[in-house]
Amino acid sequence: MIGRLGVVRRLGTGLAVLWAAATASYVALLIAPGDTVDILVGDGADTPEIRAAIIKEWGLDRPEVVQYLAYLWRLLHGDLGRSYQLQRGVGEVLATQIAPTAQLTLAAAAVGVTLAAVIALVTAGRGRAARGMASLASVAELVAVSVPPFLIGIVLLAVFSFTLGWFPVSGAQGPAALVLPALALGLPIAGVLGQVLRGGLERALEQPFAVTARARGLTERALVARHALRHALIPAVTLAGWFTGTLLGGAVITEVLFGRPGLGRVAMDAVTGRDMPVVMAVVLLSALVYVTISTLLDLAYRAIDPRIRG
Amino acid sequence: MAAPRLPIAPGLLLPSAFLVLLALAVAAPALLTGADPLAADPLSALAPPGAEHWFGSDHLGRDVLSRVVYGARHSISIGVAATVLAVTSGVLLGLAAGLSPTWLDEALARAFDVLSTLPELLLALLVVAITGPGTGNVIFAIAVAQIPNYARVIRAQTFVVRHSGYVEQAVTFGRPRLAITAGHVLPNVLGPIPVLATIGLGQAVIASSGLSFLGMGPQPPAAEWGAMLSEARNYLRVAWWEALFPGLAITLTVVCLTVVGRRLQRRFEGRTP
Amino acid sequence: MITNPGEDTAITSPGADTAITNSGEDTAASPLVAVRDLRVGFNGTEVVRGLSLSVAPGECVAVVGESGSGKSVTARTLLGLAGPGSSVRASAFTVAGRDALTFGEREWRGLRGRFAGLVLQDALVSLDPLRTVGAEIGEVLTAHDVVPRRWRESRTLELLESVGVPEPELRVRQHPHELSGGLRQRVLIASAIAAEPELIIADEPTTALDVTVQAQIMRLLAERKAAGTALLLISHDLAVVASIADRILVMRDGRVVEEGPALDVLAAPAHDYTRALLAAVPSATSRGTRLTDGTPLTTRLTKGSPLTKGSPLTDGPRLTDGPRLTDGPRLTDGPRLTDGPRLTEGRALTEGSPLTDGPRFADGTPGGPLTSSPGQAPVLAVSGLTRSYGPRRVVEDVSFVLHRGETLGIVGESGSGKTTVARLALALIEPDDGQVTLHGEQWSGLPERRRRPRRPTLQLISQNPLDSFDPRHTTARLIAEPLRLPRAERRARVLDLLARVGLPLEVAGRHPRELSGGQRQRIAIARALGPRPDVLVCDEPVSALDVSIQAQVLDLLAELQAEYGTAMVFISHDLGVVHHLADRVLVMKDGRVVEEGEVDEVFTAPRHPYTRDLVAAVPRLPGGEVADLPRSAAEAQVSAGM
Amino acid sequence: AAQPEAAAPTSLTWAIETQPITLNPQQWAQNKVRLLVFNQFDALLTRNKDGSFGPWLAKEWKVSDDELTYTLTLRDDVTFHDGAKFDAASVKANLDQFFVEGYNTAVAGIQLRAYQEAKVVSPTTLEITLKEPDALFLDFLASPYAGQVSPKSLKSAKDVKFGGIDLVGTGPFILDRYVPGQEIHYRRNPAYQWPPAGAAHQGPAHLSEITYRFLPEAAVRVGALTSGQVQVIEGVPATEAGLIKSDPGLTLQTALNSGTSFSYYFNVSRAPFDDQRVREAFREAVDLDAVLKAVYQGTATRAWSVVGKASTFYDTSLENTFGGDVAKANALLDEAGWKQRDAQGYRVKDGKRLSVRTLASAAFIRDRRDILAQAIQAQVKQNAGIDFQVKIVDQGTAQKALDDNDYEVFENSRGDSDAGAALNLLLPGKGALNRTHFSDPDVEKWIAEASRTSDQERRKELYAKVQQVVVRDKAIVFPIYVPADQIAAQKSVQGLGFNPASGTPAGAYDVRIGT
Ligand SMILES: Nc1ncnc2c1ncn2[C@@H]1O[C@H](COP(=O)(O)OP(=O)(O)OP(=O)(O)O)[C@@H](O)[C@H]1O
Ligand SMILES: Nc1ncnc2c1ncn2[C@@H]1O[C@H](COP(=O)(O)OP(=O)(O)OP(=O)(O)O)[C@@H](O)[C@H]1O
Ligand SMILES: [Mg+2]
Ligand SMILES: [Mg+2]
Repeated sequence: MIGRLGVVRRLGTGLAVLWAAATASYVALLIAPGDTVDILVGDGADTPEIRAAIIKEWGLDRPEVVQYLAYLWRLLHGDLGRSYQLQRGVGEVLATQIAPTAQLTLAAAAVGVTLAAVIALVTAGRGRAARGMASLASVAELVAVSVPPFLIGIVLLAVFSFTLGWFPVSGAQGPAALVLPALALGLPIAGVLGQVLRGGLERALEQPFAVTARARGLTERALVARHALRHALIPAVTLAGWFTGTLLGGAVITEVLFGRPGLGRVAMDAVTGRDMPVVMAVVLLSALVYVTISTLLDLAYRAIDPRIRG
Repeated sequence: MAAPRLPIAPGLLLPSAFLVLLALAVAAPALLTGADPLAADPLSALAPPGAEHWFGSDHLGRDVLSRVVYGARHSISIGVAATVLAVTSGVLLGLAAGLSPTWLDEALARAFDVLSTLPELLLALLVVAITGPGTGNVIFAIAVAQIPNYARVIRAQTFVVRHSGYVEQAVTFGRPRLAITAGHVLPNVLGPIPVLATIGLGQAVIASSGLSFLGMGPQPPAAEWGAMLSEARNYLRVAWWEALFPGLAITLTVVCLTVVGRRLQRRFEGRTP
Repeated sequence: MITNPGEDTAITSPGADTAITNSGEDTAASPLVAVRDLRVGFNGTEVVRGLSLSVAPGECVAVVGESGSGKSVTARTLLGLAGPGSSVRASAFTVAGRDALTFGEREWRGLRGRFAGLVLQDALVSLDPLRTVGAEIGEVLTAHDVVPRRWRESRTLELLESVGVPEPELRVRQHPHELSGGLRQRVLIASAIAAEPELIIADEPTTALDVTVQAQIMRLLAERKAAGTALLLISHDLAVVASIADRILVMRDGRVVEEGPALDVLAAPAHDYTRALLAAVPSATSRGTRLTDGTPLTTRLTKGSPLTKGSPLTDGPRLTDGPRLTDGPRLTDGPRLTDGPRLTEGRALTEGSPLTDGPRFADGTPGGPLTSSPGQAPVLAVSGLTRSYGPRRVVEDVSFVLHRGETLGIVGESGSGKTTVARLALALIEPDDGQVTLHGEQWSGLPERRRRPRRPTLQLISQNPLDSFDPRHTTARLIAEPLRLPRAERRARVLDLLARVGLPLEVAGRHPRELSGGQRQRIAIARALGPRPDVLVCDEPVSALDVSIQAQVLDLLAELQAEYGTAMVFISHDLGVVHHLADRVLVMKDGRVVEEGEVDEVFTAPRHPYTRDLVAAVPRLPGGEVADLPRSAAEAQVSAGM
Repeated sequence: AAQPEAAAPTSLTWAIETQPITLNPQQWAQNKVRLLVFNQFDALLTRNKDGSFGPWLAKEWKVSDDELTYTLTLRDDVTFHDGAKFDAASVKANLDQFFVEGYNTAVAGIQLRAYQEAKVVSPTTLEITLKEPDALFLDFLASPYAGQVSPKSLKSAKDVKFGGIDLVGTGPFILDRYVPGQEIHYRRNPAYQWPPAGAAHQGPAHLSEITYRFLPEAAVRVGALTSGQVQVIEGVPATEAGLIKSDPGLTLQTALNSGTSFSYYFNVSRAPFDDQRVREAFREAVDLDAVLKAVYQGTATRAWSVVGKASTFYDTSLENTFGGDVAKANALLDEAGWKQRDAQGYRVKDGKRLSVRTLASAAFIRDRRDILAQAIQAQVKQNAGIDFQVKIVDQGTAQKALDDNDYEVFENSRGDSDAGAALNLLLPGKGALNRTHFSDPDVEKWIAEASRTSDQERRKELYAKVQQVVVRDKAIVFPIYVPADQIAAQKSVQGLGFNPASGTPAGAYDVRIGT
């Protein structure tokens, strides 16, 4: 649907963004206080000999530019380097953590989208009942957006796991363990998405084309399904980039809170531990996700809205 | 013609009242509570809400009410400072991009992209990791993460205004470029900012509480809502009040800011037909 | 906001009852739709207030009236679509012979599309932009199970063909944005007639369309009528409905003020308001007269008197709402109209013979247009202008000259490059080729810095005044912007300008969005006049306005031009307006000037086929020759296009 | 006592706080995951509670008189999980592995700094030569570092430094599955016949499999236990201890850790702690009992010395010698010249506020030490007008502040099974962890001697002198509490216990379910 030139252009900017993200994080960590050697040496082994050995082992005696170029070179070969702290290759570390995070974020996205869609569809319309529910829903949405996500998590845990014992407290085994974290992460999304969708539906239902469709004898439900929904999806789709950010960022908190494995945890640990190779890999990964999502977004946008297909 | 406008709409009354209270807590917390938020009394730790401690006491025997009240100053000033920083930088960058030649605009737009490739929280985390925890750094981190939001809007708005009828008209009056930029473009691109900033302020409060939760917020013993919540989660079973009140404070603040922000937005949108 | 109801009631009351009985007598069958004393309100404000109406099978009823008179609301109410927050009352309301007052949503739904098709006013946005044309039409067929599923597609193609959409196979798969306005309107009509309803309600089906397209659509509706479908046609333009309507209802403020067989209403309007409506339409015959009261500009000037009592429009309040009304008198009774000399000069320009028979290429410029006064240097001269956007030539080899006090009209269909020419002339964009000179000096192709000091000479009034105002500024500040005067003088000048365009002083502190469309355009005019320009470029200054307000603005422009001797480039797609105002006219098509000349000549004896089409497409009221008709209340020939 | 082999397969889930960063015992660095190491690996010796050593994979050991030659006699019935035979050559391979470049620079440079070479005398006899006497060498042989790894897998493992299922030992359990961030799973080694001396039973382990789940949030761990999702947890927060104790279905055990107590070390190279009066005043200003009671709900054990109470070297004479005397604190400060107070009530001298800072790396905060710091902060402010600033920072910043000597208080506790190993790092002027910048020739002499001699009585004497100087005489350290480990479990789980040497939870070898 995008011309070939468009694809090349997109790939080009995507790569540029990736490179810039990698470089920016490299520079950022370079100017950060503290010395890489300190992190590698660890507690209680700080003797000059050990320092020297470690500097040599990690090639930290080379000029920064050389290290940076070497880093890029390795990246080009798909080698993400070795974690300073985890005694393993970064690629391997991430590989094991992607699945749980993907599970969590996808489940949360599903929760968010489903809840939002159901609420929006049920409350969009003209009847008095619908209007009553709409105001109720908008209050619920507002609260869902305004409660810090970790508070939602804490409350969910306290109620459904500690007290009622319906769901396991944590871990990544089985679908039951996914319910609470996915809810904690998905509720704020449902809040925002619900507002956007409902606003979109309401706006679409006021448009002249909606009146025209009604004048053709369409039922309200058919009107929503065939006309309004797609219009409401357009602003929702533009928010998808934001959702990705929220999901990935929220994954950090959710994973820490629920004791789930995943990239968020790894990122958090790497950042606090200044585990540079892991941090950079996480940055790259999330840049990659962003670039991918925004490309998909473009396609979705085009699929929904014929006007921008040119 | 128009009905006399109430100074404040009924649906706005409660949120506004709360925000006023909040402003009071920020400006003069001592008016709202007599207790010292930092005074620890280990012997009366984890006392439930009662006559002595209206909101109970925390794990170090500090008065939760006074910590929540004094916490407003921290949490809100972090939010406000971050928002002000983000808005100022965002407006300047967005305006610069919108007015620049295409190549520079493109470069700036990509820079915003790079900044947004990292989820807000992760970016803030990274910034804090580099600069270290602490109030100033949290402000900086949240601001950096929010800059692209504002910059993008301003950039788009600048495009619109730049090609608008009134700017063109100003050209036909023979007004210099700088005068047009200062007199028409800048004031008009700022239109959506109050709304965005109000809602952004709420989001900044949430973001800062998230960072505090992860142990990257202001330093102890500072009363800060997110940090209070983070500590309180360990005492959830024995002292629900320690988590409830700061949690409520954050939520109410964000709800009220959002309600007011939306109202502003409706005003703003209603104004420009 | 709504004026003197007592007066109106007196006029409407006889019509209201007879409307229904009349139609009962005229036709054998019972009416398809009949409503008596319809009242529709929104949140407590009544916008339709006691309207009665009926449509018999096969009949075409037209409802005309100014903007906001409640036409669209009425139309929607007839299908139970008055909208959220509405309250509908009527003493009798039958649709398809059933009592509509008892209808629930389900009953209405059965009738919509099937019994009556509705073509909404906003043609360009009444099709779902996200769905294909085929889906939109197919929807009606599905909703009412009109044809079996397998025939649906062929039926859709048939329908498109029947409304004159070329290449229906291609069009079904296209989306609305890929269609021109005319095609969209056809598709909309196709979807309205898909279920073969007995009644079509068409709300302003031709507004926003070019004259030529407008004529095609009217032909299409006439065909439908000939095929036996009843039509309820809504318009603000009497001329548009004249050719097709059996009966006309004139609406104002939610009531029918006059009703009767089309010819009677047009030929002998009984109500002042109808007469005013007819008079306000600019045309060849209205040249040199005030549209608002029909008096010649000169007469009014020499007399210098306020509006004459009893003349149709003096009690303007009915014509326009509140604020606009009060400024009417100010416009005319000020002392500024007394300095006659300039005015007579203006008259001379429009009536004098040099215009019509002067040598066309007197200045020797090859291809250059005629000059009215060879001795005088042109104020603005444009030669060989060419401009492309991307690969598209939008303007090609356009030349003209403009002299002091002269008005040059530019007409042409949408997209023909009129605005681009205006922007080139203003040097807001640079031509790819050709040049513009102002007062004989180079104007295009200079650095903006060099142009700035001379900019006040050349001012613009744009189509959408609101868009040309900084939304944050007050009227006073807007008018002051182009003035290069010390602060104290500036204030005085702003007040003077406000007075000149007939606006009350209190407007100075308001924001333009708090003003009516007519007031806004006056402010735009005041602002453009501020720097005392020699040339005024007006890009469709009245096309967004109602006929009656348009009339006021056109009068104002004519007066001010006469007073200041400003030269004017006047762009419009409305031939009537151009004919009314301009001395000479350029006809543009696809970026080129296809014909030019003295305005009467071009419009009465067009030479280029395109101009001929254009002139022929202008809807006309039935009646005699243009020239012979007295400019009276009984004026019967009006040409207009909108 | 030998147990008859349980017929039914039994499995157990145990929630632990910390996830291992490596599964290779030779890379081990986290005391919190010591409990995992000896499931999969066996060390050469085992260390008893009294500090003495017992046999494990080495049946006997002999130290030459010059304390330079260690002769180990090994069991001959031991096989690795991969079927390879355990013998002297494999022990030598394990020792030499530390000197592979880039493998474990720290252990090679510290624990094995005296190591010269190992000689295979016979398949069951190994002779190790040291360059100089090292009292801690036996401790090394009993430490996780001495967990024996199959030399074959050292060569073949995909990622040696990390370990994993392809790096095998001889332990009672075989590593089955490791899901990072989630869990680690072992199954029983049916051939196991070589438990350490002091084990509760012989033969293979009772449990047929065991899963450790990583649950870093304390509340979550407890919730998982009380809701029956796991049978055992370690690391029970003080707030939850009461809850568990009151639950008839649950048991709670606690053990003090070996090594040093959690203490604040004063940086004597900078004002104001270059003045002993200020150091003492700081200690006196804190009502530590009240603080510990508030923060740990009475579950913490107050420390009186830098050496932990669980260590054999602990000097009991220091008990009740300092702390809690507010009047004294204020008198000392007045005397030291910190007489004025500023608007906030802090003491001031020459216009400078009496401020001291501690830096804690966020990554290493545990046991609510941040909250403890806040309680102490409140105390020294209220009681003595000292401005104690607690900075929780990232590791880089913390390290930088330490390198720049830009701090006044250094907080630390170490879990070494031999407290002497910790003192070696903390107290000598050149110690790798000497953050006090305190340097005393006597102390250094005593510590050096104690490191050389393997005479435990002599060492005890020497370390007592050291403790008296640094705690009582010079007041360079403010001992706060003795770190402890807790195990909470369902009643049905038996045989849970602590490693006698470290005080951390023991492995799962003796654990069984049922009566
Ligand atoms: N949904 C609505 N809610 C409130 N007021 C409305 C609504 N629809 C129409 N109105 C008001 O009713 C009045 C009549 O509107 P209507 O659209 O019928 O005018 P019209 O005669 O069709 O005018 P135009 O020629 O501009 O289309 C106007 O004042 C309009 O503002
Ligand atoms: N900035 C631009 N970029 C690209 N194309 C343009 C631009 N401005 C105008 N055009 C194109 O040039 C053509 C002529 O436009 P112009 O606005 O001059 O037409 P117009 O005669 O004023 O039409 P209308 O009656 O609709 O105002 C149109 O097809 C338009 O799409
Ligand atoms: Mg209408
Ligand atoms: Mg135009």
